[in-house]
Amino acid sequence: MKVDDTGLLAREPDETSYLTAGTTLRSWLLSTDHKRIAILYAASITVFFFIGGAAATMIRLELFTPAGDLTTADEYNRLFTLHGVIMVWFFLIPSIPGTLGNFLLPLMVGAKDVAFPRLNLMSWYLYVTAGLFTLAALLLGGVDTGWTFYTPLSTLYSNSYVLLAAFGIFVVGFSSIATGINFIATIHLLRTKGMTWMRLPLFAWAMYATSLVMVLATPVLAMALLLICGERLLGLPIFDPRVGGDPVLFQHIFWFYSHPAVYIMILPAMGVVSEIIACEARRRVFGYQFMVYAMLVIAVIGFLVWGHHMFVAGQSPFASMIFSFLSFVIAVPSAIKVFNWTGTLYRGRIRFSAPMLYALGFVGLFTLGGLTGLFLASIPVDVHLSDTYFVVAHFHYIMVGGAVSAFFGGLHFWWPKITGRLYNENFARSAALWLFFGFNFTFFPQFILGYLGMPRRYHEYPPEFQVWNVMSSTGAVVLAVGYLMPLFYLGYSLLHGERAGDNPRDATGLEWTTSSPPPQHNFHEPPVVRSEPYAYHDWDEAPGDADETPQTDPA
Amino acid sequence: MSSTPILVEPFEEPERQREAMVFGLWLFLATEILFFGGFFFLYAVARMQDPVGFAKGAARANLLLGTVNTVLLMTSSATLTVAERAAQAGWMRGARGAILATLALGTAFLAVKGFEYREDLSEHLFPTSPAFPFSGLVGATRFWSFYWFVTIVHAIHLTIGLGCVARLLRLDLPRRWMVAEVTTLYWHFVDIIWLLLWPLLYLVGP
Amino acid sequence: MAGTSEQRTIVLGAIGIWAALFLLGASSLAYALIPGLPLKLPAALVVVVLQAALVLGGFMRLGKASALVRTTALIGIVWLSFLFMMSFADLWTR
Amino acid sequence: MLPEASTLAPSVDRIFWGLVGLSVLIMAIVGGLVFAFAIKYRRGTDAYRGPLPEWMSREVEIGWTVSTLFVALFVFWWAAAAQLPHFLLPKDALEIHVVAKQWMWKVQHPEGVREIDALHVPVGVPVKLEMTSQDVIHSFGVPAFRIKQDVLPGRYTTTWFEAKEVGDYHLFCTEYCGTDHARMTGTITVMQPEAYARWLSAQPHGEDLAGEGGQLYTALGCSACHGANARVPAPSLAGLYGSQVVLTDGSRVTADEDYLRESIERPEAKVVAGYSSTMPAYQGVASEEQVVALVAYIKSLDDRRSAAR
Repeated sequence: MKVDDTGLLAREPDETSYLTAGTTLRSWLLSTDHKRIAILYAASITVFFFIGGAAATMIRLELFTPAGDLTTADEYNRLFTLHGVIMVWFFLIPSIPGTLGNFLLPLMVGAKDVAFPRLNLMSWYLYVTAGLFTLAALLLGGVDTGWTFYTPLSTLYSNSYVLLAAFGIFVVGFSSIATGINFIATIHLLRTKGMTWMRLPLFAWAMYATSLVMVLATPVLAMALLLICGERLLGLPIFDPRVGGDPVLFQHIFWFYSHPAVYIMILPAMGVVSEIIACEARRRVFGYQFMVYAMLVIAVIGFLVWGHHMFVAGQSPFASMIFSFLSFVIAVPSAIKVFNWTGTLYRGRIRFSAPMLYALGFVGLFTLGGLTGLFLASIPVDVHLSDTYFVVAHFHYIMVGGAVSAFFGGLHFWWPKITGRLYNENFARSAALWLFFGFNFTFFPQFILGYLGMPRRYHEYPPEFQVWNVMSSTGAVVLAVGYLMPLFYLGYSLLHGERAGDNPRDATGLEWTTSSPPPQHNFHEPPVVRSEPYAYHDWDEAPGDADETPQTDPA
Repeated sequence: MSSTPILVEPFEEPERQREAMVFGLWLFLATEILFFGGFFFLYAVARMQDPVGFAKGAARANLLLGTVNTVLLMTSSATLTVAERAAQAGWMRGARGAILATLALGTAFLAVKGFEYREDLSEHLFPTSPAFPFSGLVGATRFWSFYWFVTIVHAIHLTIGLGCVARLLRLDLPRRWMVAEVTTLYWHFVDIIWLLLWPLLYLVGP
Repeated sequence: MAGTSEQRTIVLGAIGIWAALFLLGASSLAYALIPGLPLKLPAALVVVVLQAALVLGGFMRLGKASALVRTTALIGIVWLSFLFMMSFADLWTR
Repeated sequence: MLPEASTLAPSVDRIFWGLVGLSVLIMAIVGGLVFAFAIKYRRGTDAYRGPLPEWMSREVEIGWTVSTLFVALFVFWWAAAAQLPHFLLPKDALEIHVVAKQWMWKVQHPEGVREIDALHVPVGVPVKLEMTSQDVIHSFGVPAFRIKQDVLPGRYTTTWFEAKEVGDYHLFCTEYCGTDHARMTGTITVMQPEAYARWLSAQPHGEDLAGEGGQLYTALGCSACHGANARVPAPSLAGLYGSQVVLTDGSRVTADEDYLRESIERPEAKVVAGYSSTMPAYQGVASEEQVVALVAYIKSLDDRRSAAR
């Protein structure tokens, strides 16, 4: 213990903190410590986020004017394919599970590590290998099929590096599966004494639901992509319409994965937001059990709604009706979650910290994203809107406004735990507000564009759409600047930030009972859980006193 | 009795570790079911579209070699089961012998498959071959696409399985028989897939 | 060291299951090769299901596994049925 | 604002704006509550903060679950009910054939007039589009009509509209189809029926579609076997369209456009009971447009026979 220059009592990083337990490159690259793997993931997804973001910026710059003057059609097609592929598989899907999930899940359930630490390391290597394949495809000249790889464009007509990219995604799928298996096994078998299912933090539940989807959806994508590889590499005509192949079948197996994949992105975000809101509002999560069941229901029904991507694809009206119906049904658990987050604020003692701003932003943006989902679940409206900018805006509200906001919120929330240092709260709050503003500025006009009929994936467009495109592109510049801001103040915090205490947020979870940053083996003694996850009880303590019961204490 | 099993981080008791390994492997097998399931789905649709063409194509598949392979794989599953149970019971001579037998049978499967491929190719039974006997025939062409695709994917699975089984020989089996147990599970799964492929590729009648 | 009786149980058990698998396979082959019999594909698939059950129960000891493991084994099949059901809901009504 | 230029458009817009209203309402509720709570319960206020009674969270929870379920099912019913009539294709519609290719729309009127990246239609007449693609998936989307339908290779897809207002409207390819996807656009020109008739007669007329098919029928050698005097055993095509055909394996199919097309391109796929598969495959021999014409001719055989009766 020593008094640092701020005059506060702060602990030097533990001798055996996971950060100091070895400083060689080898000790990082061959570490099986879930916390180090989380850091490896964090570094690599950041790289991919900025690659994908650069592509997005180029796309929006091109769309400032109706003519295709900044890029050629081919370059534009390669840019949006790159943006989609990178953002979906190399950023969004591994983002929260790979970083926060890996770091926090074992801590939250009171385990020393995930169930299969070496598999966990392998998952990162698979991710990196896959990333290299995909980047190779990019450097050699790109891929122009869109992230959906629809046949027969991808198999017979595209003259680009489809094989490399498809193989890259095939490999990254295994990384996802490995993470999923690890998390499910960890939650089932490594919960510490007293950590019953109904005492699991919602983030752990979110990881459980996400992992289910990862494990059960990804292999079908793997098969779809492998068939594309087989068709391109060996010429086996599997989807070839000339021998009776049905392009709609590819869409079925593609969306069997790719719709649940949306839930791989949003369920972890829901978990993060639940943690942040409960802690920052100093309030027990409203309807904890409903929150749990809602996530599980989303994970299961999420598998039965993929056909709403195919209302105009030549699917039978009967199937469209069923898929439409189930898509409306899945809106219910999502709505339950939104209401419960709102309800959690009731009678709280709310701190407007940066993570809380991200979380509240998430609630608004996710709600709008979800509501616009109802438009796309209604067949007649979807026929008009599908493949227009309305769809683009809708899924960006879910994936950027939802998943990315939550990722940033979670990153800030657990930053003191992960790095052992505090960041500048004012900078962080400004960045959160800036991003919220920039996001809406970018994507709200796209709803209007979509209703007016502007198709997506157009690098040229009729001039009457220009007003809204200029708005959206201007917003994108604001957003791009916003995403650079955390790099600076978080980078500064990493090197010069004030030391954080063990539990700077006065939170209840097991992860906060360890030192910051946590020791290599997480807990010196296996912790024993004696109470529910969100025992914040503001009313029986005078302000200023501890108003939370850690999970290790009896309620 | 067998000696104390080796514990791997983060486990503290052997029973828990074994449960986790078996559970983890079954989770993986669930993904494999869905992986091959995607294939079987496409196969089912294609076959329903043109059952006659499928049968025409399948008539040229080498039933003898396919059946020999089925028996080889079935037998290898039995020998690997012996190996696993012997390891668990501490009967190391038996375990080693059975593992070697499994390796021999698995390799024989791949060798037979190789012969079969050579024969298929010499008969131009590859959809892109210029002399493909069924060119223009929808069902038969798709049958042969599926045949090549799935047998190659299965052979890759089997090769990985051979690697895993071979690794058992280098392990301290009396203390790590759990590894043998999960390896066996994977091997049996690859066997079941073949048991399903055999009628779908070789016994296709009109 | 394990006694010989235990060794014999191990080997004989495996041989027993192997023999059952072999006989099932042979019956499948015979049924497929005899011309004129109806429902060849369903018959072959029934045999495969029986064989798979033998491998799962006898070799993989699914029957003795924990409820968790048995559920996991089932879940793959259930999710696969989602793919088949929903896709065929489209294909059969086009 | 986007014109409502088809009979379908108002019903789509009704649901669209209804959903906008619902969204505004829910956003107002959620946003309003978040703001109100954020202000009232911010740190430092002396608002009451006691525990919630157990029953409260349960009742509230069940309440909003049931009410959102009700709203969701209501919207489903509303949208589905509006869609059902559009699933039924109108009888006696003007039938236009569309062949899509990278990156062009080829359109053919029943009278044989062809257009590229343009479609002229009369106002107030239901128009049915029979579409297929020569290469990849495209999509025929007309925002002003609120219609959109993917155009698939190897299959026919159909959609229809009835234009309500004279004018020029955008036609977009709305399924990404490769390099010049953004240039695969066209114009739908809606005209008064008289103007349409004048326009039609001013166009260079080919043979009408069925007539063109009739010439191909001889030129490609179809008549040599399927003709009335052919000596090779081949099924007669008169009255085939729309009938039930029994195949060699005993199953029955309806002889629709897809069947006719498949049987021209890949005759061995579905062989009529009692015949052997001796017909050569026309895939790659007959172009997509020629197949369209042949199918039109075979369909017309049906018409002529029933007219003769």
